[in-house]
Amino acid sequence: MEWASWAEFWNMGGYGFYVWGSYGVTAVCVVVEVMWLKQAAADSRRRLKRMQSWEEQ
Amino acid sequence: MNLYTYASPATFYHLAGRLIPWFAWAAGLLTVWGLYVSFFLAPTDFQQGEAYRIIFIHVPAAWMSMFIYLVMAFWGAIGLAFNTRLSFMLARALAPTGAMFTFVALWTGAWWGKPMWGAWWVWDARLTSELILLFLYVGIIALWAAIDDIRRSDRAGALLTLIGAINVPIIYFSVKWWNTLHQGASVSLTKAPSMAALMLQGMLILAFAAWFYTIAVALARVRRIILERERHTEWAKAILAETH
Amino acid sequence: MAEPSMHRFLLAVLRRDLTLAARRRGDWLIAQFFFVMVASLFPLGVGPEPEMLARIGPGVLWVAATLASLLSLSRLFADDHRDGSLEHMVLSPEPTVLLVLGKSLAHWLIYGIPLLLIAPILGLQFNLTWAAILTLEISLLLGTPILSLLGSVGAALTLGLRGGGVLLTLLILPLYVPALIFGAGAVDGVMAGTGAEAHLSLLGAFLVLSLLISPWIAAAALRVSLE
Amino acid sequence: MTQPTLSVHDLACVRGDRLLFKGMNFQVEAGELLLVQGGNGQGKTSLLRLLTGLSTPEAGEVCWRGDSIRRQQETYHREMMYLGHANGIKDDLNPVENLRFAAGLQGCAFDENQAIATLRNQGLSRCLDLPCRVLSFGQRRRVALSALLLAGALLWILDEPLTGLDIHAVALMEGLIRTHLAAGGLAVATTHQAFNLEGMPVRRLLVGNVAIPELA
Repeated sequence: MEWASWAEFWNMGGYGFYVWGSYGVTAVCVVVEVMWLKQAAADSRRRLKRMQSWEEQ
Repeated sequence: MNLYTYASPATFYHLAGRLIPWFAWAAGLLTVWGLYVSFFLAPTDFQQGEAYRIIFIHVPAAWMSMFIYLVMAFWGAIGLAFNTRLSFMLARALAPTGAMFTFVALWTGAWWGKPMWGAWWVWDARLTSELILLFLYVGIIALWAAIDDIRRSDRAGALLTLIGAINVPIIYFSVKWWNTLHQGASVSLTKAPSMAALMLQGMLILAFAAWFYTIAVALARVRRIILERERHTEWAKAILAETH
Repeated sequence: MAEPSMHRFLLAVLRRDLTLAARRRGDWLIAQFFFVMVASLFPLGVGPEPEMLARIGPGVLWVAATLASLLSLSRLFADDHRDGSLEHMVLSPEPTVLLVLGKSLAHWLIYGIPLLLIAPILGLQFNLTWAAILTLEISLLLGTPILSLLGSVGAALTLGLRGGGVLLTLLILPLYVPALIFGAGAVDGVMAGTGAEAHLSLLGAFLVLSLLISPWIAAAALRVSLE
Repeated sequence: MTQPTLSVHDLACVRGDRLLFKGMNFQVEAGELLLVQGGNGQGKTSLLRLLTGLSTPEAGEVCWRGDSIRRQQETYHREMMYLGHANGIKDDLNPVENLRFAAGLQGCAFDENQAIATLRNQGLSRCLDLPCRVLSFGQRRRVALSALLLAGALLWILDEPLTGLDIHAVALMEGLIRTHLAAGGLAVATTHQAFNLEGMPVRRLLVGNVAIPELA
C-alpha cells in the first residue's frame, strides 16, 4: 500500500488538485453522457409514440 | 424489398438490448480494478511524483479517441461498399463517445501539463493532434446534423470520416515533426515514467474498461437510432406500443 | 478511344469555369482582396516591429491563403447546383472524377495562381528576405492546389446545405493542417538557415496524395449530395 | 445493338423515411412517350431521378437496352438527356455560349450555325447576343430545350417540360416531342398541364402510394 493516511491520498503528493481535477471531470463526462443517453432515448420513444398516434388517425 | 437489410436491424436491436448489461457491468468492474491498481498498487514516479497518475486516464482516453475514429471509418467504409444500413448507424452511435474521449484526453493533458510544464496548454504533438481530432469529430457530427435526408447524411458522414482517417496519420506525423523542429516540450506525458509493469497494467485495465464502456454506450445509442429509423415496421410499432 | 474524349472533357470543364469566372470579375477580386486584407490586419494586431513581422510572416500568409481559398470554395459547386447545370455535368458520359478534377484545377487557376502573384508584395510588407519570398512562392505553388483539391471534398459534401459555407470551413480546415505546417515551415526553415528541401518534399508528397485521393472522394460525395 | 428500350423492374423508392412506391414495373419502347402522372409529393420527380441514374433505387433496377444502367453509365448517359426543374443554363453566358459549353460537356460536336438555327426555331432570334440573365423564365426554358435538341439523345427525360411556357411554346414543345417519337426516340415526361397527345403513342403511369401502371 502506497498511502499512510486518507489525507495523504487526497493530497497526492501536492498534486491533488490536478489529479482530482482530471479524474473528476472524466467522471462528470461519463455520468453526463450516460444521463444524456437515457434522456435522449426516453425523448425519442415519446416522440415516436406521438407520431405513431398521429399517423394512426 | 431486400429481406436482409430489413431483418438485420430488428435482430440487432434485440441482441444489443441483451448485450448492454454485460458490457456495462464489465466496464464498471474493470474501472474499479483499474483504479485500484493505479492508485494503490502502482508506485510513485520518481520524476513526476504523484501527478503522473493522470496518465491512467489520459492514455486510455487518447487511445480510445483514435481507436473509435478508426472503427467509425471502418463501419463507414463497410456501409459505402455494401450498402448496409446498420453499419452507418453504428458509426453514428460511436461518434459522440469518441468526441467525449478526445475531450477527456485534452482535458487531462492540460491538467497534467500545468504542474509539469507550468502552462495549461503546450503545443505538444500529442495534444495538438488530439485537438485536431476533436475538430474532425465535431465536423462529422455537425455534417450529420446539417443534412436532413438520412441516406445522404449517412454517406456524407462516412466519406468525411474516411478522408479524415487517411489524413489523421499525416496530421499526427506533421504535428510531431513541427513540434520537434520548434523544440517543444521535452517532458512527455507518456515517456517520462519509467513504465513499471504495474503502471502498464493499470493503463491497460482502464483502457479495456473504456472500451467496454464505449461498446455499452454505443449499443444503447444504436438502439435508439434503429427504433427511430424503423418506426414504420411492425416490430418497431410493437415495441413502441409496450412503452408508455 | 477513351483517352482523347476524357482529355476533351477536362478541357471543356476548364474552359467553361474560366469563362464564367471572367464574366464575374467582381467575385474574383473580392477573394483576392480578402487575402490582402487578412494579411494586412496582422501587423495592426501584433505591432510593426520588423523582426517580429518577419518571424510570423510565413505563417500569417499561409493562414490567409487557406482562408481565402475557403471563401471561394463554398461556391465551387453551389452555383452550378442552383441553376441545374451540375446535374447535367454529372450526367455527362465522362466519369464524375474528371469533372471534379477539372473544377478543382479551374479553381486553382482562378483563385490559387493570383495568390502566388500577390504573396511577394505581402512578403515585402512582412519584411521577408528575397530568399524567404522565393521559398514562400514555391511552397504556395505546391500547396495551393492541395487547398483546392481537399476543398472540393468539403464543397461537395456541404452542397446545398443551410450554412454550408461555415460548415465547409469547419470540415476542411483540420485537413489543411499538414499543408499549413509544411508550407509555412519551409519558409521558416530558410530563414532559420536549416533549409527548406525536407518541408517542400513533404509538401509535394502531400500534394500527390491529395491528387490521388480527393477527386475520388469528392466525386462520391457529389453523387451522394445530388441524390 | 439491342432494341432501345427503357424498362424498370420491381422498383422501390424511399425518400426520407417515407416509402414513395414499390414493386413498380414498366417498359417504354422506341417511339413511345411515358407520361408520369400523380399529385404533389407522390414521387414523380424522384422516379425521374431514378431513371436518369442520379439517385439509386431502394430496390429493383432501371434497365436500358436490357441491361442495368449502373453497368453502362457511359453509354446510357450518351443516349439519355435529362431536363429537370432547373434549366442548367448559366445566367452569365448568352444562349449560343450556353449551347456550346453544354455540347462540350456532353462530348458532342458543336456546330454554331446549327445551334443558331435551333435557337431561332425556338423563337429566340432577338436574344442570341444577350446574357441569359436578362431573359424571361420561358425564354431560358427554350434555351434549355434547344440544348436538349442539339444533344440528339435517343431518350428524353423531362420533368415538367411545359411549366412556364406560353401557348405557342407549348405547341412547339408538343411538336418537338412528336417529331422525336416519330424518329424512333423515347420520352418520359411528367406534367400537370394538359398535353395534346394526338398522334403520339402514349403510356401513362400513375405514381402514388400504390403504383398502378396503366398501359394505354
